[in-house]
Amino acid sequence: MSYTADEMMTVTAARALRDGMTCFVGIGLPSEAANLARSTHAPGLVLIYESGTIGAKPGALPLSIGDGVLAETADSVVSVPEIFNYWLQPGRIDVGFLGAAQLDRFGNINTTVIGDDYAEPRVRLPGAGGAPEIAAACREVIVVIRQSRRTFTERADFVTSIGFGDGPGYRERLGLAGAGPRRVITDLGVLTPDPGTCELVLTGIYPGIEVGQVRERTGWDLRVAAGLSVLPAPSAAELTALRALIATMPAAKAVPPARAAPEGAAR
Amino acid sequence: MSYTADEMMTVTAARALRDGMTCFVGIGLPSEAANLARSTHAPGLVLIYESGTIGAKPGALPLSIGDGVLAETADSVVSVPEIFNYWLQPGRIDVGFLGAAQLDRFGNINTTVIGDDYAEPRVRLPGAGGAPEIAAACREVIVVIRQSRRTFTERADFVTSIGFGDGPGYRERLGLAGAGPRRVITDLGVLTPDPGTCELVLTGIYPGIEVGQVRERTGWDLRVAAGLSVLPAPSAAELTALRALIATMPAAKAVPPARAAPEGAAR
Amino acid sequence: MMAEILSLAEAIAAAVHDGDSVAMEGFTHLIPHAAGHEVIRQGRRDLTLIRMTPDIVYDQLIGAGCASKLVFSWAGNPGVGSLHRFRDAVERDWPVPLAIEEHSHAGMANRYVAGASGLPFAILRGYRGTSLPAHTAGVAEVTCPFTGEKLTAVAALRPDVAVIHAQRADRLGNVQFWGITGVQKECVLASARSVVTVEEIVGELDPRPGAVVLPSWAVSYVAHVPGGAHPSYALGYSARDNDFYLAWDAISRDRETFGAWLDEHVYTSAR
Amino acid sequence: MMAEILSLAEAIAAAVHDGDSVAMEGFTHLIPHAAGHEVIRQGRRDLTLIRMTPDIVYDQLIGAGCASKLVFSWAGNPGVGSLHRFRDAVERDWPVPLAIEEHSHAGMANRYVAGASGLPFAILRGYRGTSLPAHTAGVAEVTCPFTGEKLTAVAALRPDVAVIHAQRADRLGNVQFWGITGVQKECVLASARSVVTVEEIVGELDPRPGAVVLPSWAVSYVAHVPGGAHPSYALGYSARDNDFYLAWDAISRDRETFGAWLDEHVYTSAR
Repeated sequence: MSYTADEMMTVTAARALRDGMTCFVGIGLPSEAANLARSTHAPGLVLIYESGTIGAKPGALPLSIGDGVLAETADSVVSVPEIFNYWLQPGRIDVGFLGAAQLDRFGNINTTVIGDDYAEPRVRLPGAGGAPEIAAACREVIVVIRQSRRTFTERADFVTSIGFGDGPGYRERLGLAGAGPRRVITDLGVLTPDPGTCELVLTGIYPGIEVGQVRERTGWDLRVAAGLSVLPAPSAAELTALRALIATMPAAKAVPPARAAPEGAAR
Repeated sequence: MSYTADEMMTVTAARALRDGMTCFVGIGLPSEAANLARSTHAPGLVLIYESGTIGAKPGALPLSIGDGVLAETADSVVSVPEIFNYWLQPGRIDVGFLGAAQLDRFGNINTTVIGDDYAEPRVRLPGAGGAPEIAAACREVIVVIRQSRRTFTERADFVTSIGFGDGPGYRERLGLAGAGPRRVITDLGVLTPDPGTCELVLTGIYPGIEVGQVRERTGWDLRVAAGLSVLPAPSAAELTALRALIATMPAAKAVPPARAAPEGAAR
Repeated sequence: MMAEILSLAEAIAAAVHDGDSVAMEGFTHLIPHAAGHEVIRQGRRDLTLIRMTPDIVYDQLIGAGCASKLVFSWAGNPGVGSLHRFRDAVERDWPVPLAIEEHSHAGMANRYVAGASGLPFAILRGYRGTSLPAHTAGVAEVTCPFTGEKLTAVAALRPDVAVIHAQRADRLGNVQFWGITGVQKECVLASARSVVTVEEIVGELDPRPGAVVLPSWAVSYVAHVPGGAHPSYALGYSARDNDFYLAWDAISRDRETFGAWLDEHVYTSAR
Repeated sequence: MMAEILSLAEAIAAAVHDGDSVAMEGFTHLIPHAAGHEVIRQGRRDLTLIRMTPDIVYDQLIGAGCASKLVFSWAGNPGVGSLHRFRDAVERDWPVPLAIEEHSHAGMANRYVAGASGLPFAILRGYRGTSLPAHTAGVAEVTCPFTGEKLTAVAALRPDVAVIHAQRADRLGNVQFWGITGVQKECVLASARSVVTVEEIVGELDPRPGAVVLPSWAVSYVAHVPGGAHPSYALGYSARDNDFYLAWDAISRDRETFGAWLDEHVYTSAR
């Protein structure tokens, strides 16, 4: 069964989630992956959206983090201050799922502005949303992002959400509870931080993708792990489930910008 | 129609409340007075209890601030943190109704310990409850207390809830929002703070009570206002309404301690 | 002081004046679009607009030239893309320059909580390590007096006016809303004045699961505006008009198309 | 990690150990009396008992010698009078000395909020001008970094164990309670472990107005204990036994009467 790069990316992201985990979900690719996991190998996955819905079980993919289906299917709906203060901040959530407009070699995320001058940005992005605190507090963070020299930059123009800062010890010095971006899942493969340097290293690659292509679409001199693994292609079951999910979503897919900026923030 | 000193006190306290006011109510005498006002001249009085019930309309007098009738008749029931943080603290509430075990000449309230040594108290009282913040934040405070040399002391052994501290400017220096105890209603009469000195002065006296009796039951050299007024006796309607209310209450009245310590705090 | 029940035009005229700071909240659900359109019709200028998630209604207010400043934490068309009027104002000062003050959601939510609590600031674990504090006023570091830990303080939000949409009010002006209730209670309690548009006004507010009730004495003005959240929704009354959110991308991309839409759908359609 | 559904004895044995700090909450409504009696039966000692409103159940735990410290904001028999076992311990060290740490309700509520929020402290306008700070640890002054205003900081509460009573749980261990919900959500979220006794365990928790739901993964142990709040009440299941509160005054006044009551009603009545 043939598949697209986006499908491979979403399936790989879904596989990263285990049953029974609690997952703070942003809209866009993260929501697709989390709902795919819930509809396949992780039926007990607890989905938490920043709109205050805890344990949402959407049958259809929501277009926004505040769709009615999330409230109607949730175990509990709490206020927005409560979801951030009582549920996210103390580090109760296993996984935070983020997108990014720019990601640097230390996993720092930019969803605010492109360009060096904040006052005169080349591109004005949506901004932070819930991402900074998700990146700080979740036990681990998974970033889902399409890979290119534009998105994978040596330095982020603006650090909206902290990854590993400038390297080892940075998160610890700030007293951040979570372990940070343990996995970056792209349309080419998977990067994970080097235990020693915290630099993102290519550890997994998709079938049919060459390391050269990945290097070409990375804005820094990408290191490749010794034991680079080729990740399994999506199964027919996974693809069927994913396509069924996408089909439930409003015409969003038809609109190009749908896959652009908003993934940048946590919704 | 004959009446008791307690009835005169409660009726006088009820008269201090105007229709449409918001009132933060402690249990005991304050609750009796507030509910009397609601059942007579102030049907639109908004009763707020620290249990989180906003706009409670109890048909029967509650024995505790958490009786089911309060939740079932309230416009809204909120959490205990919310009632203190969102509703009391910002100074939204017109009147705070407090009792006291000890009250000093500057209207400072003690409901914690009797005796000079906190570690070895002569009498251990219930403590603060919601009183300190009610005394600080309500637009004005009304204290209802039986008057004696034991309860009206030159200095409070322990300041649980602040009145006027050591006199003029004290509340302002602490940045307290509310105006403090504008009225102290006892079983003998009514005291109000001197605008200049903040000292509690006898401004109203009940029919048949002599100033000498009031002085005798005051632990400091009590000043009497030039224009001392004799307050009107309870009307038949007020007494009938009050007795009907008391009759709805559990056997509490039968138990002497019922009228003791707990009035000390805001429940 | 009970809430006054007025027409939408009367309520907005009474509450919103040039130069005010105005917070319209509603987290995807219950967004007060009709009230926003009334502000545009009344030609308000120089507003400081506050909102966690400025989306279509703020894109419209900004494009109509009502705002000189935006305080926010996420500005986009959820699930669709950019806010073109917002970007045109920030990137090209059209129709007027727009100053921005941006925070994180947690920061904004806690700023409303501080305002609702009568506190000058709130503390949270946030912003640390990010570029936000360097560009945003009202963010500072505080030290825990007990543990010595460093935390972030954010300044309280105290808008002049809160504007929200709710499912119901009773004739006394008590307000009730349910579903995703967002930050609206904090927004109203933090603001000096408030306008609440409602789907219906009923004799009695029977209890609803998950409902927030704002007592009449905590609200300034209530206006009966059925469908006042469209294209957002009111759970139990309407569904989110996802097609409109998708269509807005094209409408708002171009200044002329936007102007035409405004003429047809806002200026000429008094409620 | 989902909650485990156990018997009351198993749940208390798993959660509560000698020397623990234990917070039993329930603001007049839903007070976990049965769980408190099980702690007495299991002979726990040296507990730091935490509760905003220690009333009868804490009078019993203190009189039975389970506690070496009490953290509280109002200790009395609501509407009735003093707690005689509490006073005997404070005034005469019987049966064991009882250290006390007292706060205001607002202070205690905010200490739970800080604990539930993963913050080391909370700020409020309180305590100022009172004698409390001079005698109470965990109260300090903080200055607003924006306005220079002085406010009060209180240290977070992080109990080892939270114990509450709720109306219902489902078979997965999700917990639901309504009516006066007090500070129980904050208490459970602030604590390392939690025990929730419930009136009934149902197949599905249908939504209820005013209900708080604690998801199973935020709770440690659930035990089915119908009537577990008596003489307190569970709205919709039982009424407050005001006569017992009144009767407790006489029972608890005298050490022997109290001992006899404990033998008859707690030690000999295992659940």
